[in-house]
Amino acid sequence: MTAFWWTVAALLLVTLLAGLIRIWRGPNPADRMLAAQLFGTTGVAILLLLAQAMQTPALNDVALVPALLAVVAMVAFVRRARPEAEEPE
Amino acid sequence: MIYLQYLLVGAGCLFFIVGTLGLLRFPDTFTRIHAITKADNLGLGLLMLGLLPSTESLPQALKLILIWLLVLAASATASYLIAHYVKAQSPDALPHADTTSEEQD
Amino acid sequence: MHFFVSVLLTGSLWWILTEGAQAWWIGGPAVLLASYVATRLHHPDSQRINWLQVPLFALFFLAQSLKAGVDVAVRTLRIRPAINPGTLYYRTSLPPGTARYLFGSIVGLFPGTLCTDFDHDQVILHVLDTNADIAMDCRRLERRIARLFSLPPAAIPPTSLNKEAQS
Amino acid sequence: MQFAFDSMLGLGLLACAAGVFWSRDLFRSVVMFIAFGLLLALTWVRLEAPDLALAEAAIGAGLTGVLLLDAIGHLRQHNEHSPRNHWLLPLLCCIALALLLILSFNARPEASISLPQLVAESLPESGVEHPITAVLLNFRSYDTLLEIAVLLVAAVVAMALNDGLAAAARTSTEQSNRDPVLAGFTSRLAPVILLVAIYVLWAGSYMPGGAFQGGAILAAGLVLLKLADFHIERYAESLLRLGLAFGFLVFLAVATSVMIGGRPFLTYPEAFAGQFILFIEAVLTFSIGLILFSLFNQSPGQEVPHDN
Repeated sequence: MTAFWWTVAALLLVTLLAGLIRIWRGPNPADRMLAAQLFGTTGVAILLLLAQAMQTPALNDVALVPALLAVVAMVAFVRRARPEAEEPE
Repeated sequence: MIYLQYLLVGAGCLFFIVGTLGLLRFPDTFTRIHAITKADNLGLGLLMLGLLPSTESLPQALKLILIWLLVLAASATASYLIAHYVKAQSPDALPHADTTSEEQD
Repeated sequence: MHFFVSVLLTGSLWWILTEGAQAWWIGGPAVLLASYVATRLHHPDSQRINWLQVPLFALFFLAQSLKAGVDVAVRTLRIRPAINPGTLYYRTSLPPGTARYLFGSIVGLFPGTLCTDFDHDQVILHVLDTNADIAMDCRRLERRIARLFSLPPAAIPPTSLNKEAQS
Repeated sequence: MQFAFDSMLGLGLLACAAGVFWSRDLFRSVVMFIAFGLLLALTWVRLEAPDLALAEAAIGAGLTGVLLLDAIGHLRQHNEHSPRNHWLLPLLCCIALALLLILSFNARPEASISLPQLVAESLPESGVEHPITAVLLNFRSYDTLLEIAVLLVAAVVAMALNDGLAAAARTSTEQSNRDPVLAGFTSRLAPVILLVAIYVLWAGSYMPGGAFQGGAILAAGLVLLKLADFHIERYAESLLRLGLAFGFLVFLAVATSVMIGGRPFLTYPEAFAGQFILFIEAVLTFSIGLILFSLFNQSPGQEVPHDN
């Protein structure tokens, strides 16, 4: 059972790291923020799996925090950041 | 029961992979929002369902569901906010959003 | 009334968070404080959720978001992503307020739709596939939301929509 | 698999750090840094430090990202291109610091006493069940007291620097109109954030959690309210100024008041240690939340033009 949780967590980590490509490539600031959003959701999933795999239910509380607050960065981006519209690549 | 858990968590993981693939493959910001919002939320939902039988108590199970609901509400709102932002940045570009695709993998 | 509902909701939330350990001596004040904040932030709005309708709506929502996930997965996994994006102007009959904005955010989790803006009583949607019958899905969601808020069905005239697709 | 996970995590962390450092676009650096924060939280989990993971998740997701994004918007208003010529000196500093860290890691002194064992032995006297909280608020509460003081000083300096700018920004945001979807979402999420912050504070006595984590979550909630154009500072201006100093003052008052009973500074009567700690933590949470929020509130800020 535990081995299965670890495998899935590792797979999710791979998808999360693949999201880094989108952050790097952009090309729009919105694309980069979208990838950061992906990090939030996937991070919650990984934390839930780790809570099982490491037998630490307290990690569910850790997962609660990005679930609750991931949107704050997005709101800040939409309301406050004024990035250059396009970046020459 | 265990096989059902494997199935659900595996399917959830699959949707996460699909979401990231969509994020990397789709041609413009709007379509990427579609991919990631829909696939990731379903993925997290299935994964959470798969983890439910392993919880120790009813409130703990409810807490997992609560986490999923929070993510759902957040990403529904975030998807609107960012789509609205992109549209406001380039109001004329919207109907032709897909002709400005930057890369095709 | 709204305060009472808030206390009930935040109270059960506290129970879930503490995983049944309760600790009402701190939970009680916390729940009251959170309910007070909720009431202060809430804008009086004639649209109230009918809680009896919530389970039905939840089932509908689950089915649709499953459909949406599978739909987007199938499109992504094609050799060339099978998408034909465009804009759809959807005339909604939901009155401005909670119901309409709920429609706008939830529609982003439904198959192939994404709300980008509101313009009078039009909801501007970005759709993944202009050939799919999006309008029917939207109309169903609209009817469900109207029922969720106990809005009279008479308030829902036949909807008109206006596609704007590009080749 | 566990090893594969850990090594990927480590490599991902390095990749993110490199991305932050090498990106020529500031915005990209900031988003990379947000991603870095999340990976860091996962790393703390793997190092079996869930307390730190909780703090990193709350501060990284809710605050640093927001502050940086806000700063970028502000920078772009004033100068178009940031000079990128000064990379050699930072690089040398980083290498030197890394070398120092590696050296000190290899040459760390042998501990003459086992600290974890000492903590475990004294835990029953501390009044709480979670060792981290016991250390922070009982055994080493002196450090915590000073940390609050540092935060307070930071907030006061920010206020002193930015008072005029913030006032100007405040009048400009008055005119902006709310996004109805965001406002509806925020008005429902804010009570939940408040409740979770109090829960995390309470949980600190038994498991990972505590004043800093709770305070950071509270601050993120306030930031969200402000971003959604709820003019909270108008109602809470006086509360803010009072609240800023409140945590430190109460902590200090409790710490000195026990001296009246003939006890040394900052020791709690054993029978009430648990209640003392929770009381101090509650006030600290409130205060830390306000301090962190005020750091955001002091930044001048500006609005992206909105069309509805």
